[in-house]
Amino acid sequence: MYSEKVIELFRNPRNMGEIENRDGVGTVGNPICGDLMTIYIKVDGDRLKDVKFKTFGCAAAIATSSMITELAKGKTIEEALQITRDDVAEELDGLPPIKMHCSNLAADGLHAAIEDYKRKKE
Amino acid sequence: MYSEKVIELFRNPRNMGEIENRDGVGTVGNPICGDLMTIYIKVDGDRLKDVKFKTFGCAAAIATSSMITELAKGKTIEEALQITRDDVAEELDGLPPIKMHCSNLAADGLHAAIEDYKRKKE
Amino acid sequence: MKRIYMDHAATTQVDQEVMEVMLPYFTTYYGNASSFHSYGREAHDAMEDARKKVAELIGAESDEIIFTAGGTEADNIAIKGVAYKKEKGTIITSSIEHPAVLETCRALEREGFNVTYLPVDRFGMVQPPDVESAKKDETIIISIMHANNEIGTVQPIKEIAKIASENGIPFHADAVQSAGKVSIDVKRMNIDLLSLSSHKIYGPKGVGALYIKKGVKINPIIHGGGHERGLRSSTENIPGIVGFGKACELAKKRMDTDVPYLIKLRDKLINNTLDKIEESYLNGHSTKRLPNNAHFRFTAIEGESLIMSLDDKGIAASTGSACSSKKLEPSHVLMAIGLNEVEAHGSLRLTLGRENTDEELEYVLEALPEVVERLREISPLWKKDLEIEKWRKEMEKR
Amino acid sequence: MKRIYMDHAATTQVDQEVMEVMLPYFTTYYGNASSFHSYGREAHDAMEDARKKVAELIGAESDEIIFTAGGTEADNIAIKGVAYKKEKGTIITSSIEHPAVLETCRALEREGFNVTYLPVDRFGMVQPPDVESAKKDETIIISIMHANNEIGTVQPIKEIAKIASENGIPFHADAVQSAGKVSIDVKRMNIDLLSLSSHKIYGPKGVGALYIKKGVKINPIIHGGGHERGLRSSTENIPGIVGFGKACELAKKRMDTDVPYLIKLRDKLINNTLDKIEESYLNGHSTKRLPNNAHFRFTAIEGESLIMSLDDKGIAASTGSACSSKKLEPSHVLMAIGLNEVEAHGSLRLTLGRENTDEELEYVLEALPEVVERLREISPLWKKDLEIEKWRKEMEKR
Ligand SMILES: Cc1ncc(COP(=O)(O)O)c(C=O)c1O
Ligand SMILES: Cc1ncc(COP(=O)(O)O)c(C=O)c1O
Repeated sequence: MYSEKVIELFRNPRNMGEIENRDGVGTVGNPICGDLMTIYIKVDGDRLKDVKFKTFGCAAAIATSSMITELAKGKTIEEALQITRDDVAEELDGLPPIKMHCSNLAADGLHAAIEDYKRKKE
Repeated sequence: MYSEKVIELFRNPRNMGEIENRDGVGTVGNPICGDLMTIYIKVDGDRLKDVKFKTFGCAAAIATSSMITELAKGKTIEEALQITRDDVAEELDGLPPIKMHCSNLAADGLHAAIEDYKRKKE
Repeated sequence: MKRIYMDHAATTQVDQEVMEVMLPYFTTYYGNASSFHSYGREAHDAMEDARKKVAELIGAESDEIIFTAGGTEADNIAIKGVAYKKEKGTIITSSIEHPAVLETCRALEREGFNVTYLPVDRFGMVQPPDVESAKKDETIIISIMHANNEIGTVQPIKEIAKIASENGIPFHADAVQSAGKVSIDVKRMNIDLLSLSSHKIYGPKGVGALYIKKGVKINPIIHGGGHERGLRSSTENIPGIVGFGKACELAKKRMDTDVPYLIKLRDKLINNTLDKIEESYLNGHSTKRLPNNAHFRFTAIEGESLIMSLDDKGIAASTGSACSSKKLEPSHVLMAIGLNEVEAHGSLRLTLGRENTDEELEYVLEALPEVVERLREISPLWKKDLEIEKWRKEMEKR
Repeated sequence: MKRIYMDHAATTQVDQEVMEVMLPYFTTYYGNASSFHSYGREAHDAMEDARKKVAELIGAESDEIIFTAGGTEADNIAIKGVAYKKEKGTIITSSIEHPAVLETCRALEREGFNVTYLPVDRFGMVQPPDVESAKKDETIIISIMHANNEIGTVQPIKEIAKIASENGIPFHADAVQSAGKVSIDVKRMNIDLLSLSSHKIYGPKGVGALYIKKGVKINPIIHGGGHERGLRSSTENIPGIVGFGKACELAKKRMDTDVPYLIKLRDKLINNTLDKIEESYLNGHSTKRLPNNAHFRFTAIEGESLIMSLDDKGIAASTGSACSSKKLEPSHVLMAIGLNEVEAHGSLRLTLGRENTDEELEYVLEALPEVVERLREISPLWKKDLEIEKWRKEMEKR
């Protein structure tokens, strides 16, 4: 049911872990539904210098988390805010329909981390 | 479903055919139900010297017809009238329950032939 | 003794190629198709591949096929599925359907649905105008079999389906006997629901399928884990499904050679039998009949003893005689085409298969007249016996 | 990669001896059991022989067994069969039944029947006094599974059946998971209806059986040719039935060696896992559990990714996590024993089979802690991350 890419990223997720001196953190999902993601960002100027994640959830949740960190890293904050759930799913060669809405939260997590960063900066 | 004996008598029925100068004939059954038997008897004194049959019907009907002729042949009329459907079924090592009442008419056929003989003699 | 199987309408031998693809799914790829691990995925993928093959045989899409435990279940799900969804209304069917349809309709009658059983002509044909005039506003489904399992008559289901579709009524066809022998294209033919059974087309027993056109809504009759889109719960019978898929693929592939071959054998069987045996008749339609079906009746003999006698000669055949049925009633199909009981009792069905040879046919054409003659010799209904003539007269009057 | 199958509660490999007896019925003795000829008799006799073997496994008489297409259908026929016969009334069942029972009950609720779903304690046990107080005059059937398919808890069905019998209420037990692993004697245990499934006991998929005690009256749910005493029409799946019969025979014969062997493996698996992995817990009952069932939960990880990771290491296992279910809801069984959703998501079921070796077990005991550790490293719920603690607290309050 999962694409090769999902499985590969599930097996070897990139950018897994916390960022110690992060500039923003966003947590989305609900463990009651089986998915909880935390995205950490480190900002340099208006660019995301580093993006990491921690995820409780299914293979799709882990793979999307990993994918968002790769997609966002190096992008400007403006660019990062453009990344959608669909972009993530597309980059993963698709997700099972049933997983599209529950485990595909990583874009929201990134956006929440950026919000957090913006709030702190104010 | 049929006993060996039923199958054997169905394959090689004894006493099949008509008796030309018979003393009695009995027809029982109903072709609508798929069974019709005619039993012919030749009487010598008070004994059944010959008993023959013709049957339209299933294997059970043919085997029971054949069996009644064997059971009755050589018996006195009194003895022959004692032969029941159950005797026939028993001699055949049993009949499938569903066939007990529809195809096991041979005893009735014999009795009808004896009635016919008695009627004619009167 | 060499045996000759001419009862292919009852069931068929599993094809060697079907066996080969099936076997690994019992002991190597034995996973449950719902499982997440590799065993589960293997099972799931094999099932979806089979689903595609079944769909291709009838011109459907894969996701319009659900697997069932056989033709009977497919018929039940189709008709009860629609009925329970609609909750009330009238069902139109024919009087010569398979018991899987007829008894389902009778059960629904007991539950308060109305059922119209259309008559057939003496060849076993449903008349499309009868369907036209039977349909009402409350009609919830029309179910007419594609080909009859006894006398082999092939129905004008395209015309009937057209009437149904023009009136917005779902049309169900029981294609258990026709699949692989008469070409089917559910889209072109406007069919909404169609039943198939694996064991009639050289696949394993205990598997079937129901085609449900996209958009047609039905309720399940078996509840459980939600398999087959909730319409037929239970751990999927993967080896059976894989075998069925292969059987469908082969049926499609071989149809162009199988059908003319079967027709040649069938026609030889019919013509020679009618020629050789006096007072023998063909039941069913002379041309609109299944390529593999020959259905006779012989005066003055009874079918069970006929097929038992053929069995003694190694020939496997079937009859519509009451004596061979659990209910001791003559075939409802033969009665519906206007035969009387005695005629129905004297019926014989020989149904051919792709493995039957001309040599086998020759043997049957030798054996059959002998057997008929012998039983007529035993029979009090055959000719000479005048005392019995009264029975025959009575019968003929009915 | 070598694969280790530890998902025997989902399905099992067909036994080699079962294969051998089954095979000839596909291609040699392929007749329809209803046919009169020799092919038909072979099929019929084989089926009756299998029926005897199924009966013997559970202490029933042959004529109290009907064959079905699986456990789901057996459950459906049992419960709907009684319900439709009685027409109205209340059904008592438990909240941890298999969906084959639960969804059947829900369907009957929609049709106007009442259903009482009994709670279970934290080990998954139904309390006989609860049955006693739930029963009413209108109770038409009590259906309690013999052993649970997820957590393996074995229910006190003898006590429950006694209550049912004393009150003249038919008692149905779903014994799909227990058959061959826990001894069953329907007579001694006062059981009126009992469901079995072949593919859980090394038989083929797509076959099951329902035991119906003499005198218990039920209505069919599939209508047709009147097979299986009219209770389950359709051409019988002879190879499947023959295989199932053999599987029952083997289950009975091997129980004395299989059960202690499975218990030894299971206990080693349970003890070592609980020892090696911190914050790991056993679900279900410590002693009243299936010989082959080990069911764990691990804090802070999610089941689907756990079984996917195990699958990567060649280990086939199962979980009650929502993420692995079609409905995206956590296992109703785990919720019923009082776990919260997060705990339910972290569950793992390993179910052993007679072909599992100690070597395989050692491998699993190596792999499992590694996998759990890796997923916990990725998990924001595991220990260090204080920002997440609020979620855990919230969860624990529920
Ligand atoms: C026309 C027709 N419909 C339905 C069925 C039932 O199929 P199955 O035996 O697979 O349940 C049969 C054969 O038995 C049939 O010939
Ligand atoms: C307890 C229980 N009941 C019923 C079933 C249904 O059996 P089947 O899959 O054969 O329909 C299963 C297994 O799926 C089960 O574990």
